[in-house]
Amino acid sequence: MDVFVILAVVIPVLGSGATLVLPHKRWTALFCSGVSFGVLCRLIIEPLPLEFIIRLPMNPLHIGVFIDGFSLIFALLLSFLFFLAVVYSSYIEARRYYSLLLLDLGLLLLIVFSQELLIFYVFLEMSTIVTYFLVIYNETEEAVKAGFKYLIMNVGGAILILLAILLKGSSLGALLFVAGCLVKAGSFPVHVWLADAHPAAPSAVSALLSGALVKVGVYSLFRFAPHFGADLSWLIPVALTSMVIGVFLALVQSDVKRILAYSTVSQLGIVLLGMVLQSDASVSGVMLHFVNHGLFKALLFLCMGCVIYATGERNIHHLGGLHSKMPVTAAACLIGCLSISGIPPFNGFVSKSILFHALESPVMKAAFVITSAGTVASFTRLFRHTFLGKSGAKVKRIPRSMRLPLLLLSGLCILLGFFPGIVLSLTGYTVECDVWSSSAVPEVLLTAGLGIAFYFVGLKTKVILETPSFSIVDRFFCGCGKSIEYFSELLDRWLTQDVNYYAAYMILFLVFLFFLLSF
Amino acid sequence: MSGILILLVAVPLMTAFLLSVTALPQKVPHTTLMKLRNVLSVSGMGVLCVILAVCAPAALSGHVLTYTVGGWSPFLGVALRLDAFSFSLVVVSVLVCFLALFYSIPHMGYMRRMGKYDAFYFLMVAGIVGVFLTRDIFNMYVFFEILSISVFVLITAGEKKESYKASLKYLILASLSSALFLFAVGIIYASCGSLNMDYAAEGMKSMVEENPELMYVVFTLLLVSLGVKTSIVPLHFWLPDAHSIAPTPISAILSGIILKVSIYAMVRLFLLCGWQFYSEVSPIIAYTGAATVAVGTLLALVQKDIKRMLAYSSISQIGIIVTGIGIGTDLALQGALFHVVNHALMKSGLFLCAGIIAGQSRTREISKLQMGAPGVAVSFVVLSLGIIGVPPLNGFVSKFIICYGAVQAQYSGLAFIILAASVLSCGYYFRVIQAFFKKKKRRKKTPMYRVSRFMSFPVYILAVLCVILGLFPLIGLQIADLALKMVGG
Amino acid sequence: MTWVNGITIGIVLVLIGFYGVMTRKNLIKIVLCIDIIFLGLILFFVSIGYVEEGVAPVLGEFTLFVDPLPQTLMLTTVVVGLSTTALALALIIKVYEKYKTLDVRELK
Amino acid sequence: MEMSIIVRTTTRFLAPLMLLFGVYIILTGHLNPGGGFQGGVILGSVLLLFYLAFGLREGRFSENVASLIEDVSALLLVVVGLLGMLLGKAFFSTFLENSFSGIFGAGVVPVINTLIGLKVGTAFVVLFYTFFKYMRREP
Repeated sequence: MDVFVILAVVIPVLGSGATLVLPHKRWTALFCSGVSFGVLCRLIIEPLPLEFIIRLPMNPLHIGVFIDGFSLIFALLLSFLFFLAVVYSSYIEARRYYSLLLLDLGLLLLIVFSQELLIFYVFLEMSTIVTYFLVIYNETEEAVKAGFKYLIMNVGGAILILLAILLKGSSLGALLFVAGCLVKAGSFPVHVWLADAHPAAPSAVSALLSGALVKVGVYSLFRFAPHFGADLSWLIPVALTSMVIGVFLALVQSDVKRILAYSTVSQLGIVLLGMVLQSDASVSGVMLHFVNHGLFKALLFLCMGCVIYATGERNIHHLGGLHSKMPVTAAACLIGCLSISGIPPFNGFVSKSILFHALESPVMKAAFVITSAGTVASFTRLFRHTFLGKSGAKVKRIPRSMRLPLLLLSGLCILLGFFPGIVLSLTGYTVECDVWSSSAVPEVLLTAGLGIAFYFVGLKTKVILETPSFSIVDRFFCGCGKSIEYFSELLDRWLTQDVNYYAAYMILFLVFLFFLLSF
Repeated sequence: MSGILILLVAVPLMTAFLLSVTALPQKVPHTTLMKLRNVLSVSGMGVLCVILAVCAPAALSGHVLTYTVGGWSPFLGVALRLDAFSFSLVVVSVLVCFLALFYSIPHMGYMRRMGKYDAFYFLMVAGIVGVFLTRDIFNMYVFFEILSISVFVLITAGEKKESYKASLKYLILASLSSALFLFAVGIIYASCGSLNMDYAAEGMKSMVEENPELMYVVFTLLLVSLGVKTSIVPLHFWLPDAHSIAPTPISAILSGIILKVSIYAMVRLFLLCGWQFYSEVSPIIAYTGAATVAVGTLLALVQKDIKRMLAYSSISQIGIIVTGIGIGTDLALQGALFHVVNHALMKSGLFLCAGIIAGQSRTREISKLQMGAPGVAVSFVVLSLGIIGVPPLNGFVSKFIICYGAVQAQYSGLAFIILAASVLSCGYYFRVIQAFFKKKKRRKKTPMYRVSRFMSFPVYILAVLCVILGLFPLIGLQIADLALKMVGG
Repeated sequence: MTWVNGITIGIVLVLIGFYGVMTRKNLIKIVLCIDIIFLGLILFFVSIGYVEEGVAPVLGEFTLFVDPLPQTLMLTTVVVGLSTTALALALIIKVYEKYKTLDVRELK
Repeated sequence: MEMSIIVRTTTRFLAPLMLLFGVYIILTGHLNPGGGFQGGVILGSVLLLFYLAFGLREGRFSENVASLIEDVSALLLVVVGLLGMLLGKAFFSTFLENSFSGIFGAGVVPVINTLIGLKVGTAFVVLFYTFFKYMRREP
């Protein structure tokens, strides 16, 4: 059965080469991602956990594959989302887009399956570089700038992880590893690249970015934190702040994709919180929310992609009244908004309530309530402004291949809403509290009401309309970039003198070394 | 069989003199002269490769080929020696010089006709191979001088205004450094009675016991003189001008190979004075190396000209190698030796790519570069990923080993500096790569001059080599390990 | 005055040469100082092989002879020093032709 | 711009003597002080003397010929070295030595000396030619 695993990984990588060469590139891309998804489904029946080693001929590193329930779910989510992305991006013609997409899929599957830290780091770094080239695919000025910021922060995060691997023994190693994963997961202090990368990337890529790639950081925390013996309790405040701040930032944004990006930051804060608590219920909630968030966030991004493709307009204030012109997209976006805000029949409700019951301290419960209320507010605002209201912009017809993924994803959201057990049965955790009967339903309605109240209060006090530029953190990172540049400019100017000084430096260095040595 | 060694040096010398003979008579119609010179230079290199192939099995299987020139006893005479360490470096340098020669056939057409550019090119190759082979310290000095003088001339082959200034600055600093080197050789000879490395080693060991002061003098002299040639931080001032203004194939060889020649000399001579003395002194080398990494990367951040940026980045990469040498443990040395080979391949490829791209977009400003031939752009991306240290490529393997050795030897601060520097290097390399992707309206339909096969195919070979060495690093690591035993590690 | 011999004078010459390179502003003077350094080195090297009452080991019978090896080495150093200086002067001519100045301060 | 008559006559008288002296230095290089390099320099200076005395016109001994001799002698030098190897001895080894004392006693050494002398002498000639060309170019 390890042949299937190798097959699932090798086909996308070969496919990425093939799409560069074969004439009809879209079909090969579809075929490869589809086959990879199919093979992974075949793996569901296999007894888990699966473990074996692949040895490369002349290479000291060997790839140790380890698959348990959680990594299998994540792999399934990844390949499914990539398949939908390939289906969705029919309007993109360039060959390199498809080959990069497939290569990224192969690398992510390898990340999910890898067991040792070094191999994990190797594939993590490679997927960062490949995603960089996907993010800057649009080649606009803004995309390139956002891509550069994405790259520097993610490579910095990866280097932190490498340092952690090197300093594995010491406590510093654990700290560095967690910091590296936080950068990759885009939690509060380092979420800056997330907010810029999403609007710049093509919509299919940004759907993947927030649906799957950002979760790699959280997954690596779950998988490799025990290796470092790190106690993650100090992560709770970080998770809480990123939950709350993420939602409030989402509330005030004007760019459609930026709203979704910041809501990803807050949702990941929730997942991080669940991960840190390590209790049985919270981990099962985390796994379920992992999959649900992947589905409805990708759904929302693809809807917004259709909106942008149709109207060519990104600012939320210029959109409006599209429900009549784009009924399918409107319905899908409605399902997505409802499920992300945790309304009963949809999948968001199940995982959020499990997580809510798993929380202990009142502070966490309060923060959770505020966050879900904020989410409800921001998504009612999103839906109301884009689809309801006066019908403004003219609409271009959306090709059928862009509408198909919307239907698939919304169907899945509803399905998982009713039968969450499908996902959890794989991981061996069970859904303890029977969600429907207990007190969950009234609580959710309460938070929904609170959220809508938030929205109208915000609307009245004009907070939501004009967007205060709240990017202190962003300025901090650009600031330290500029200061490094300024310092090296100074160094450069100071060091260019004429030959006499260079000879003098040589002799001074000689004398300095001699004295250093003899004492 | 060991007679072949001298051929390694004699063949480039003879091709150099043959080439300078053919450069003379103007009566022969010009095109046949050019063809003749091309054939001659390519065959000269070909013969060199054949010789290397012949003595490859012997060198790689671990035993040592020595050869005494002129039949004198090694105590007095000049001995040549080829072991795994020098063999791997000779192979890399001959390969890069061969590829740069291919690059220079179309690129430097006008320069080769009128001057003895080729003759000096082969003199340089003879100098490089000579330094790698000699066992005699003074002979190393002579080959260093042959190498430097031919490089001074080759830098000015571009006939540009700044090339004379850059070459003069390099000449002054290099001759100061060879004066110091000569001074150190003098002291070694005075105290040990012989110039051959093996006999000098015993002399040095006894000298370390009696008067360590003199030993410190010799060490500092050697470190400073070779420091200038490898451009360690306080002595690196000549490198940016020399490397960025020289014509592309020459700057590729300059930063790819000639920096490695002095690194090789540094390793040989420092390990000469005995392992005990070396471990006492090596922290200084490690910290200078770390300072070089830091300063090199910072300065590279602000460069506007792509070649100057590459020059500064080779300063920081040399800093990494020197740190590896300074750490001194077997693992770090092995990583450093492997990084020497990697950096030689990557940096020369990058310079050749930069030459093509700068030529096509008619500017050397980073922000105004345009992606000319897609193949060249892809190999530029692959090579710069290698330099940054992204996993699948060979740069990552050697950097990781050096950092791992650093952490093991309680130098974790150095590992931090090296990795922080690789993040910054990712910054300035991707500033160039993103310039390719920026949609720029071509000012006027400038005719993109056709990149002839000769210019782009060396770049592809180097990129493919880097990927192969990256995916299967054990090839390089075993040779580095073997080389370490040869050096007495 | 036993320590005033070839070696110390050679070292003093090298130091004078370095001082000259560090302080002179004219390019030609710098090249000349480099020559002084090389001369100092040659004196230092030759006087290393000096043996009291030694005779040059050329034809004829002799018992005590001066060590010939440094002298042969110095032949090459003379040639190297000469060629470096010739190249430096040629470059200086070109620099003057292009920059119209020999002062080091302009050639940053 | 020739020199005065006195200088011209003395050079006409001295030049062959200097040439002879240079050749002597080269040939007996292995017996008493001297050798290829020093002799070559003397040969080069003879030509310089001629130009200074008789003005800078290129005589029969033009630059191309000088540069050709220089390269050929360098080639021969390496070939002689390699010849030593072909006969089984080491590179540059003296393989012709025999019992004669004097010039021919040392086998290949005088041959090497003459080649070096030729190369250095013609190198100086080429050097002076380039300087004259440089001086004679219109500013």
